[in-house]
Amino acid sequence: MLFDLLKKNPTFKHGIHPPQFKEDTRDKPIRHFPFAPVMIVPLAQHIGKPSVPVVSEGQEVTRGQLLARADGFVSVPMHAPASGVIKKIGRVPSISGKMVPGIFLEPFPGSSQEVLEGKPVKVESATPEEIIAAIQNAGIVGLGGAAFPTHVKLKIPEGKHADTLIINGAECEPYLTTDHRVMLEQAPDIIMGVRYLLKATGAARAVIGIESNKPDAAENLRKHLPPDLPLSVQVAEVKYPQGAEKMLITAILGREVPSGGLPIDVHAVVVNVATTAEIGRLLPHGRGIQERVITITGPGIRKKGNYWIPIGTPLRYILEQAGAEEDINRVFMGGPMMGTAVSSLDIPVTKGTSGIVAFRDEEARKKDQKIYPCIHCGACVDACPLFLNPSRLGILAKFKEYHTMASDYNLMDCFECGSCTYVCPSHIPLVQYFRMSKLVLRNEKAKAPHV
Amino acid sequence: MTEETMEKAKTEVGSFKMFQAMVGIGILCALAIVVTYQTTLPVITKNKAEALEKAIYKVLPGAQTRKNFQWDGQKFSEADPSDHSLKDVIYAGLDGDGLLVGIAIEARGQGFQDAIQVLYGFDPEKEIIIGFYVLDSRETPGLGDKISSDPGFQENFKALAARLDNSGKKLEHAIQTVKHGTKSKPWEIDAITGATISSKAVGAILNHSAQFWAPIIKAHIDELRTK
Amino acid sequence: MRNVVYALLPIAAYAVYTFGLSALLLLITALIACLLTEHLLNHWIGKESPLGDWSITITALLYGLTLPPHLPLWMVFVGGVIAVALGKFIFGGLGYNVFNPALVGRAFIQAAFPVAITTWMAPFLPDRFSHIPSSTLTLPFLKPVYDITSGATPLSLMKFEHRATDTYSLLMGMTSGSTGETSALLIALGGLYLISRKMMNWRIPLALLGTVYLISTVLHWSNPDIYPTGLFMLFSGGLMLGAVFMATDMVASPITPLGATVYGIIIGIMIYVIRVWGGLPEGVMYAILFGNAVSPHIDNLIRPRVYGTGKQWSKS
Amino acid sequence: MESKPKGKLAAYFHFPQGDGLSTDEFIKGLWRENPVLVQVLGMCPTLAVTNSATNAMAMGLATLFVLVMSNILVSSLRNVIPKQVRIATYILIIATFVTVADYVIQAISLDVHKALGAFIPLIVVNCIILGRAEAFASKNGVWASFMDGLGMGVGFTFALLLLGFIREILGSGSLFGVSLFADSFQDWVIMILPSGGFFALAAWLLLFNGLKLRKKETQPEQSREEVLI
Amino acid sequence: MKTESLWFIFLNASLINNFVLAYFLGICPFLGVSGKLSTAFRMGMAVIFVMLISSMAAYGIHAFLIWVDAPFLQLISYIVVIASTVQLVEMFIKRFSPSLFKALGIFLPLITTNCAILGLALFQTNKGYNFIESFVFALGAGIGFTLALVLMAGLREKLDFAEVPVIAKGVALTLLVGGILSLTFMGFAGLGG
Ligand SMILES: Cc1cc2nc3c(=O)[nH]c(=O)nc-3n(C[C@H](O)[C@H](O)[C@H](O)COP(=O)(O)O)c2cc1C
Ligand SMILES: Cc1cc2nc3c(=O)[nH]c(=O)nc-3n(C[C@H](O)[C@H](O)[C@H](O)COP(=O)(O)O)c2cc1C
Ligand SMILES: Cc1cc2nc3c(=O)[nH]c(=O)nc-3n(C[C@H](O)[C@H](O)[C@H](O)COP(=O)(O)O)c2cc1C
Ligand SMILES: Cc1cc2nc3c(=O)[nH]c(=O)nc-3n(C[C@H](O)[C@H](O)[C@H](O)CO)c2cc1C
Ligand code: SF4
Ligand code: SF4
Ligand code: SF4
Ligand code: SF4
Ligand code: FES
Repeated sequence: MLFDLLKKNPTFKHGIHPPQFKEDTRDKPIRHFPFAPVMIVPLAQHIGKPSVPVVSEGQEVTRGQLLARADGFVSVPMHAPASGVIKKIGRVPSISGKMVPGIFLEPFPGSSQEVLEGKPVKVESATPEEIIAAIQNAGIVGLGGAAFPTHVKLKIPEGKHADTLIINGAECEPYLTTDHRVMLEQAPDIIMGVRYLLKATGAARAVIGIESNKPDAAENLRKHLPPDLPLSVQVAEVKYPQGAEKMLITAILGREVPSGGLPIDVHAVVVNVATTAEIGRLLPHGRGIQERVITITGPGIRKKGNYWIPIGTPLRYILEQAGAEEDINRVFMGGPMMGTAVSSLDIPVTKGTSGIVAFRDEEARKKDQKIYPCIHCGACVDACPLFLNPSRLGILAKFKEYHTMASDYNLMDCFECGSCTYVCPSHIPLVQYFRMSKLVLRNEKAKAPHV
Repeated sequence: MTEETMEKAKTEVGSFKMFQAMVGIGILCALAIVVTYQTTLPVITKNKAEALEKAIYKVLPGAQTRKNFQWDGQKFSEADPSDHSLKDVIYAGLDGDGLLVGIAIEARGQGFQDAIQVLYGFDPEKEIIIGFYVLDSRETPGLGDKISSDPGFQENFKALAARLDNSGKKLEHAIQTVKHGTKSKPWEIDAITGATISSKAVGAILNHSAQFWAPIIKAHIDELRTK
Repeated sequence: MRNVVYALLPIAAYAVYTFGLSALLLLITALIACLLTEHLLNHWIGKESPLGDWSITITALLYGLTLPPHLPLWMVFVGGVIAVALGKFIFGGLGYNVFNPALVGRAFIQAAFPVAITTWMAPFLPDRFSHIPSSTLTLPFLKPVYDITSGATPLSLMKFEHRATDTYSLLMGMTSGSTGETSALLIALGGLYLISRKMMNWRIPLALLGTVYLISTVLHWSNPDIYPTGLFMLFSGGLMLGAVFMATDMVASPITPLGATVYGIIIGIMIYVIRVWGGLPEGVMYAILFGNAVSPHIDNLIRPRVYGTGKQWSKS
Repeated sequence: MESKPKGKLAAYFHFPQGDGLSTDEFIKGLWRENPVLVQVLGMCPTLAVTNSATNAMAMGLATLFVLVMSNILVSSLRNVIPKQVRIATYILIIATFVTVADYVIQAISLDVHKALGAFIPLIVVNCIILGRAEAFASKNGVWASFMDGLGMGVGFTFALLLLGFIREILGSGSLFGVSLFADSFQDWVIMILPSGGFFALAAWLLLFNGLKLRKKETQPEQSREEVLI
Repeated sequence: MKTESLWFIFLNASLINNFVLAYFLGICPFLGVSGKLSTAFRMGMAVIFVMLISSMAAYGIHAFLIWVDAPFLQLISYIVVIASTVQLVEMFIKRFSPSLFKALGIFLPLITTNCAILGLALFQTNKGYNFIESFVFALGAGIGFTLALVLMAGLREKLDFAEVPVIAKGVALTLLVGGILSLTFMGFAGLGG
């Protein structure tokens, strides 16, 4: 152990050290959250094709019942977050500000809310294909934020192989303590999840990567490590964005995911701990996902904490229950770095929502400082974990040179971590520029006639 | 025929016609040039000679006529005074009686901005430099170009020592520029304040040139004195 | 950027202590010229006045600190206007100046009035707080007339008379020279303050000073009669001020760490070449301007290898 | 030959045809199509020899002479010169007149010749001259070409003088070598240095840009940018 | 009597009296082709190449004219011979190295009649350089020209993304930057002296 103390924790180059603000919630055990009077279930809570409703308006459903089926491989089904009645199938508000297809569900008040069981999948007997199908059927997507259908990731393409499964417990985003609590409270589920994942991917070993600011989580998991599993815990340096899969792979394996490539190109598969726990919990019972752990915090929240929140609970209801201050004026879904500031409180939490952070006046004002021109200070260059040149990209974006950005300055590699924006002394909203530039390029590509 | 091919046919001319036109115009041009050259040549030659003589008489006070001598590595021979293309030419300045006043020598070297070209007068009798004139320089106006106008600086060249040492092969004391107001030796040049670099360049040019010419001139003085 | 002003204030104060009233008037004039020009020009094109970002105050102070203390005030004013108009405004203002504005102003003045800008006054004149040199108050467009003891800078002493000044005098600012360049110690302290506040890319001064020190030490060792010592080179002239405050102007310098190092080395080499083999005794200003001109190329050529690219990581 | 198109617009976009006794060919070179200030041609002599008004004047006149003479010769021979060799012939003609001018200036004043240095022979490559020969004289009559050459030449000289004036007045405190101010005037040496040439020309262009912008103030932004050189 | 070393001739032509920034030769390409770095660099290479050729050609012509005693033909023969030599070389390159032609070729005919090339020929004659000196002079001049052009191009590419006031856009801005570059090159004065 002494040796461990001397050894420096592995990490990646560059990155930033924003204040953590995790003290408020990291010791708060996960608690259950009441059902909202109306649940809003969008049909596309994941990356890929929206699911297709299999219920009709007015129909009564049981918690965990299939509401919509997956539409193809890159898609997942949707399950009822509560027992209740389908009020309407139509358009629901979403975080992007647009109305998207979705289902309104009115839970039965006072119901016991038992969860429907399905066909269990046993880790000992199931084939990899069966596990992957089961994960899809459970409606599981990445709970780390990207909401990418997990089973797609687990299906190793022809000619490639995975040697390491990395369980992402870094949680580098400030304020959030979801994964932290999951690692403290759901170690057996995580271990079970790892069993499924190892089998599905055929990886030889699994590593749980944890930032060193969560020693209790690492301790707890180490305690639970079963002797029969090639699973270890690796503590990494506290640095944002340690949790980004590319950075974690670099920290743990010393490999770089090729530009434009995927983790599997360096024989790794990365799955978030909460996702893993969910797999370990749902598959043995053949259930579908209907709730997730979310950290509700920020200076604008009185009852800060970590909660099991049914998917589809409207934000306004959550804030009411959690005792939001009167003067909150900026609410982030996800953390303040990667998350999105919401424009309306009528949107629901989805499978990808890992946190809700509410700010009051003063904090927000600090963020809305005057934008100065880029002074070439180089802070962003020193921060960017992908070694891009955000300064040049920002200037090019300002002059609408989107193609140069992509062709000469690797715009498409940017994973929008926001480190550059965070450090910029001129308060240039660089990451917004990049998101917009990518959007412009993508739209252009979509419009261009196919060759 | 389409309009295009017609157009082409019209402009297509035989090589002979092209040749004819070129030669015709060439002749016309040659004529114009030669006529101008012939008419202006005497004036230009006269102007150039006058300019040079003016400079020579300036650096050789008392001289009234000049003779050009060319050095071929062995000896001096008299050269055509109107031929400006010859190399290694020096000018002997003669007074009214045809006696040698001194030798005017052109020299050139790097200044502050570009090459400086100077003419200086050397008195082989007394082994001193007796005059100095800037033929061409691109030194900074108001600073470096004072080397041609500053009266104090010109004082340096009334009697600047360029004495040969015992071997007769080089100067006894190298000509040297010193900071303004510190001149104490006859072979030193008192620099212009604010134009020390140009002043030093002048010193270096003179030294370099005199190290070469003074021994030759001393050794061959008779060839220059003849007639 | 206010921090840079704080770092410059002790240097300015010491300059006033060394050279007296003329230095004070000079700095005030430089400030007025720069701030006024910046304000009026931006007003003219309908931009909000950018005085609040402090950048022009830095420019003004640095510009003033690089001038000889008893330079006629009207020349100071002209250079200040040029520094802002030609060095900054014409390129689009803050963040776009491809050259260091303060040095553009100085370079203009040096080319326009080469005599005045190479005439130096002696430090610590006894009547410096009671007497304003006549040259300072020269009427606009007239030649200055000097009525005070002039001094030679350590570098011109070295270049033209081959006399080295001792390191202690150089460090403590006992020599004549530009208003703010004389005390190497205060400048270095200001630089350390800025580095500690992360306001400055320390690689540039380190590479620059290191290059000069290395070359001069090696050459001095090879022939002490011709080449001055490393310490003399470091602490004389505008090297410290230039390396710490002017080469580090990030707008006109490369953005990557390696680029900044290369930039520092290029400037260092050029300073040494001009000082030792060139015509002028000092070359910091020209070297930095040259570095500014090269820096777009450095940024083009030296780019960090983007994560996941390069031979080793290319997708195959 | 056709008669010259009428109207202001036509004058802008057409090279006038015919031998009409118009002064328009002359006037346009002075201002509207000024070779230096509007067309930005012949920059090297413009910058290099304008450090005094005398040099500017001499250079301007020498160029004027070559321009006029070559325009006359080219236009009178325009029907004789085959198209394929026209550029070569023009260069020959221009080089001839430049040589002539070179010798004449040497005969008149060696000092001026020395001051202008290599820039007299360099008139050969001044694009204004070849440009006018190609764009105008080869298509127009002798009289119109003469006027065109005269106009362009005077316009060139005018621009050179504009530069020569400020550079000599500020840089040497004199004009045509005559001292303007008392001895105590501080020369702005930079104005006679190369960088001063850049700055002085830029200053004039800024002034003209400013005037043009003021004229176009009412027009939308992008067309405002278009009017700039 | 020689006082100019080859080293000095080189330094003088490239830095101290840079053709563009101090002698004002080749201003048109300096203003016209300095917008893009890649073009500027290739233009510079082409100029170095043409300068070397014309310098040698001019040296030959000068010797010949001295021999036949016809100095008055100097200008005409320089321009004609340089133009045709470059033309020949161009044809040669086109034939034997299409890739080189693609890189430099389009610039060659344009450069031939520019003042930097003719100026080089005239200067080397005026200064009385011998063959080697002429060659070094041409090399220095070409490299200096390329340096000025490339520095300018880098700065202009950077300024493409600057909020330059409308009034200064275009040639005026390029001239102002040229002026500052020219100031910068004054620092080289006296080198090698
Ligand atoms: C269009 C798309 C296709 C993807 N395909 C795969 C895949 O085939 N295999 C895989 O392991 N991951 C795949 N991913 C998932 C990514 O590797 C990554 O896990 C996901 O983008 C979220 O990661 P992040 O939160 O670090 O951005 C894909 C992602 C996207 C957006
Ligand atoms: C900048 C950035 C930061 C991220 N931080 C985390 C994190 O702290 N924890 C995490 O589990 N995933 C994080 N991710 C997402 C991971 O890259 C990756 O998508 C995820 O670990 C894969 O697991 P999942 O698909 O189960 O969510 C981050 C992604 C990015 C781009
Ligand atoms: C723009 C400029 C032009 C200069 N021109 C010359 C010059 O032509 N000749 C010269 O000797 N020094 C020139 N100098 C150099 C300085 O004046 C130099 O400091 C001076 O020569 C040193 O001499 P001092 O010690 O007598 O003052 C010039 C300096 C500058 C800034
Ligand atoms: C370390 C440091 C050095 C600076 N040096 C200069 C300088 O030399 N000249 C200057 O005009 N501005 C300087 N600035 C200020 C600022 O960068 C400058 O005003 C802008 O470049 C003007 O657009 C400096 C700023 C910092 C932080
Ligand atoms: S948002 Fe993009 S450019 Fe900015 S630091 Fe992150 S990866 Fe780099
Ligand atoms: S951090 Fe901001 S100001 Fe600094 S270089 Fe990057 S974009 Fe420019
Ligand atoms: S001579 Fe040629 S390069 Fe020079 S301005 Fe005229 S056209 Fe342009
Ligand atoms: S060489 Fe030709 S194309 Fe190039 S700048 Fe000169 S005139 Fe223009
Ligand atoms: S005038 Fe010199 S290159 Fe055009």
